Amino acid sequence: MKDVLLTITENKNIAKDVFRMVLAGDVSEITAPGQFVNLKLNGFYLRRPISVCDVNGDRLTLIYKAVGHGTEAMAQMTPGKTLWALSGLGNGYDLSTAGDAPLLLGGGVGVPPLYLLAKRLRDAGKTVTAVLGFNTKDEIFFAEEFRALGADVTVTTADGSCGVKGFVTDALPETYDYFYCCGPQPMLKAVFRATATSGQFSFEERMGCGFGACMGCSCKTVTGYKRICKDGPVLKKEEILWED
Amino acid sequence: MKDVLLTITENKNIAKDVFRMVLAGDVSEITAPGQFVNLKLNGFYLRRPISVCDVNGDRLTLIYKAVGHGTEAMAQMTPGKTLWALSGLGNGYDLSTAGDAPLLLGGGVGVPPLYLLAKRLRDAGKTVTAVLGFNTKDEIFFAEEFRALGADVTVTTADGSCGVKGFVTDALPETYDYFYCCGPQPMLKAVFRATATSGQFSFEERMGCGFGACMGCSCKTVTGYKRICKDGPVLKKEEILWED
Amino acid sequence: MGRLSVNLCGIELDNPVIPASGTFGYGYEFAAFYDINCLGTFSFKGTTKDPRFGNPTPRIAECTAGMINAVGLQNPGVDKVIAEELPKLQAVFHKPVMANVSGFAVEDYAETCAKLDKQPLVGWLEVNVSCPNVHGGGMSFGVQPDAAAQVVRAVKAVTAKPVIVKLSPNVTDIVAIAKACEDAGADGISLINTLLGMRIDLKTRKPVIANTMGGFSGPAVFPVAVRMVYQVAHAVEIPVVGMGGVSSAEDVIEMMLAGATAVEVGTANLIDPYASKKIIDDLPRVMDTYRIENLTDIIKGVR
Amino acid sequence: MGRLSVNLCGIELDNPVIPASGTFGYGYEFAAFYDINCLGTFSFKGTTKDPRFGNPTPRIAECTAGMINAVGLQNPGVDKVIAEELPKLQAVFHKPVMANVSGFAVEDYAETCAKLDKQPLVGWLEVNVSCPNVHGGGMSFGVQPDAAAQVVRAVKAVTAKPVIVKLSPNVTDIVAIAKACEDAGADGISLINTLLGMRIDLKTRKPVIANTMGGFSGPAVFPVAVRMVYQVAHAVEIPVVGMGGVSSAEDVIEMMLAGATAVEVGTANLIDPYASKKIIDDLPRVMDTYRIENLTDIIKGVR
Repeated sequence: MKDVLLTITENKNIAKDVFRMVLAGDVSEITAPGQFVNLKLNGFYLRRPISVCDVNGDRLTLIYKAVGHGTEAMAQMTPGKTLWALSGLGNGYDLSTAGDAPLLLGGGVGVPPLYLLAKRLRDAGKTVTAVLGFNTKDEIFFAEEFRALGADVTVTTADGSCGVKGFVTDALPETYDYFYCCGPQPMLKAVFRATATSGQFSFEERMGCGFGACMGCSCKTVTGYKRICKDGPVLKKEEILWED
Repeated sequence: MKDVLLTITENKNIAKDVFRMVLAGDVSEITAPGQFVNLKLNGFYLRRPISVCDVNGDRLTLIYKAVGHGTEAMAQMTPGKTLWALSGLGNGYDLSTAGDAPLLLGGGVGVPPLYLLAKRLRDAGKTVTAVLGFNTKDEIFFAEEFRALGADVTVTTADGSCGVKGFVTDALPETYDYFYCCGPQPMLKAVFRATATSGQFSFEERMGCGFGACMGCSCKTVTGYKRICKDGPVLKKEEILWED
Repeated sequence: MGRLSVNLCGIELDNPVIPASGTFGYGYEFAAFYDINCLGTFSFKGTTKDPRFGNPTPRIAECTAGMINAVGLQNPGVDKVIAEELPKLQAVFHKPVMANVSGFAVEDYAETCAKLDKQPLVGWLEVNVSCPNVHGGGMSFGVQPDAAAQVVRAVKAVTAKPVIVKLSPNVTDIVAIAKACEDAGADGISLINTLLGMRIDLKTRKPVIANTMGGFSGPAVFPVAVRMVYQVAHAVEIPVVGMGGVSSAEDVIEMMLAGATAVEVGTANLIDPYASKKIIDDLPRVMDTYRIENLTDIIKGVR
Repeated sequence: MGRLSVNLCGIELDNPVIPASGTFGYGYEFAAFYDINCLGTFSFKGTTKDPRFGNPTPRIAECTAGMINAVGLQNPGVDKVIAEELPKLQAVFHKPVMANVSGFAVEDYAETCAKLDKQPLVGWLEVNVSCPNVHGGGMSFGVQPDAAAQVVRAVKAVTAKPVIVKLSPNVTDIVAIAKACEDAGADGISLINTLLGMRIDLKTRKPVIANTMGGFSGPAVFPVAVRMVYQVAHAVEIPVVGMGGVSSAEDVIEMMLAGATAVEVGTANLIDPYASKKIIDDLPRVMDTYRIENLTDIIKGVR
């Protein structure tokens, strides 16, 4: 974990309300897919946690959706602007249990962290299958990028405007050894129920600090209380306890 | 009075901690020397009232001293940056009583508003004498600019490092018809006592709004309560009541 | 009746936006910037029985996301307000106006309100119980339920106009005070007045405010205001006017969801004289964003 | 003894900067960022008699210049804190530490403090009386002078270590509560705890915080904190630890001028994990700017 000053080199709209921001600087603290950075934005008190989509040398790629005042401000930023980022936060995905044919399940802005994961799995010689879910055609992004990694990609849309109509759980393959999942809470629950194998889930929660100090994002698990920001955001299927 | 968006065309250090900022835009609301603008600065809640040094077509010149976080932030601003300014605030100096040979008495950052006044008096065919007081040599500015207007200029420094040693009151000319004064409170009091003729004083006070709404800068005068920002900042010698 | 209109104590407002007392003078200062008839109404400068100069200067201190003021109820006194200020106000504003009243003894409030009650342009009396109670040891009327209730009863006895009591947030139990005012006959509650705050000048080592402390307001106090509006609106039956750091149309909607029937905009008017007008102009767009058909539908709409 | 050192209840601090409880864990999370031995000390996570998960999430809401939290005293309970957390703390911090204690009954406080009293690394006990008093109808101990005094007496009876009482700002008369604690034997007062605040999500129309309301902190509350520190420091004889929105070396000096002997830095640590270290590193420069030779000289130095 380190607070680093990054320089925006690209910030572009890649789908409806979705932007890709590339930043340059010391991103050496990022060691695993599924980790995140916490960005300080002028005029906003809390930092904005954004999951790592890709990291390459001194380049960091983030994909975010402009949904609130903070992300809307990010969408307005232009190359050359610098941002302070707490880098290398969270545990990230554990690749050691992936098996030979892991399945990646992503929903909306839950898709980006799976990209770096897919890359690392490919590098490890795994056969990657990805099911990427979106609300509608205009919101689809990164399907091609996953294919470029050699992954077998299925796209689903809730309104059927592209690919399989429905949710990622409506397009699960026959067989897979293990899965990795990231998306909104309802999707995580659906995947938890619909999957036969073990796997890992990445969770979202409102955070105070992002590095385990404030207990703002605690949750209960089979193995005790955990902080989403520090002990997570990735939890193993076996340890998850769904509240309500 | 109007809230206008101005663009910085110049911002340079002209003496110790003293900066000249030139802005371009609609400055039509400024009708008299001694008026001020109230600048909105990012990251600061209250606007910063700065007296008008000069106005020429669509160009506004401000001279300010970097003494606090707000003015220090202004000192860092570069040409091209835009600022919202409430323009045309305050009553300004009344030239009708100047007589033929008015005397201008300025101290430190009290000097700038007297520049536009000197210009207008010159245009009206008056013989202008100016006594400009500073703490020390490094802080002197605009003496030449006043001379360029044809004014008879005397500079005083408290430490004697340049010009007459002492305060403006140590360099008052033998005769003058009327005076206009702007500077720190102690100087105003000294001038009040040392001057034989009538004249006008420009006052400073912490302001909330700058346009007469909040009563934050009220003072007592012979003619009743006045708001420095709206009924002032210029008061006539005859109406001044010194508190304490 | 438009999408923005609300009903405050029996009087229809075109919209719920009300510039707060002490930040809008008697209106005509702002009429120099825009036609103030776009406002729901406004609450004019706090009026007392006798003329007051108020506190020594400096009266203003800057803070992060706010400011402290210690003006001290400067005003020409109710008689001069009626004789000189209201005619000027009437020339620029043609809707019922809210008369803000302060006092230092129960009788002061009654006398001042009785005089303002006779002014046809006054729609509501907003009674500020945040001033020190000179007969009660200087502690504010607004921090003692019984003292606040006394003021309300005295004022209700002399006016037929709706009486809205403006409460101080510097209390342990805001609900107890609001209920005491309701039981005493108040027609509405407005809150929050300013938080008591202080700043010190590091150079002079003196308080920035000549009076040492003052009223802290601005966006910084908004979360405290929303909390108190929520607490009071869920404890009383009478309408609540929410205020405290409101600076945007979103803030107005958040206050109404918390329980406000109308919303006062205060310090924002001092930083941007057009603030209240901008908020009103922006409301329809923000309502569309959050799928709000009519503002009346969202009052106390928090789930 | 350096320019920055101060003496808090008989214990020398290298500097007055103390990360506040709940914003600094048990120290080791921050040791990953810098050597925390540069701190005066720090107040560790609020500890209760029994383990607590705390409140449901969301527990955090953003505000202008601040945030609301409703963590709800999540902690493993005093026995686990002593068995598991303090050894980890001791491995990274080698100065006396401040133990922050909370409870829901007077006996809870006494039992927890008795256990922490036996820990040699604990220098001070900071007793947080802001929690609901389950035997007193749920109202916080900290809003009732007598209830606060009861807690102080019970704690003083079981410990020889200096007892600092942490007060809630959500009261009408902070001075009365501080004096009651002093009379009951408190060795120091720390304030302010968080202001009760609330935010509502315009999209869901639900409170942002699952618990509806929470504690508001950050730069926004600084003027209220300075005011209360000033009021209390000028009313009691025991040292005051000032906190509330402190984010810079200038803020530390303003708090000390108001009357603080030491200064806690809270929410700033969450936004920038290096905040407390940066403030300490910056103090000498700022002291020079304002011609301050030694920090002890400016305590209660406001004119």
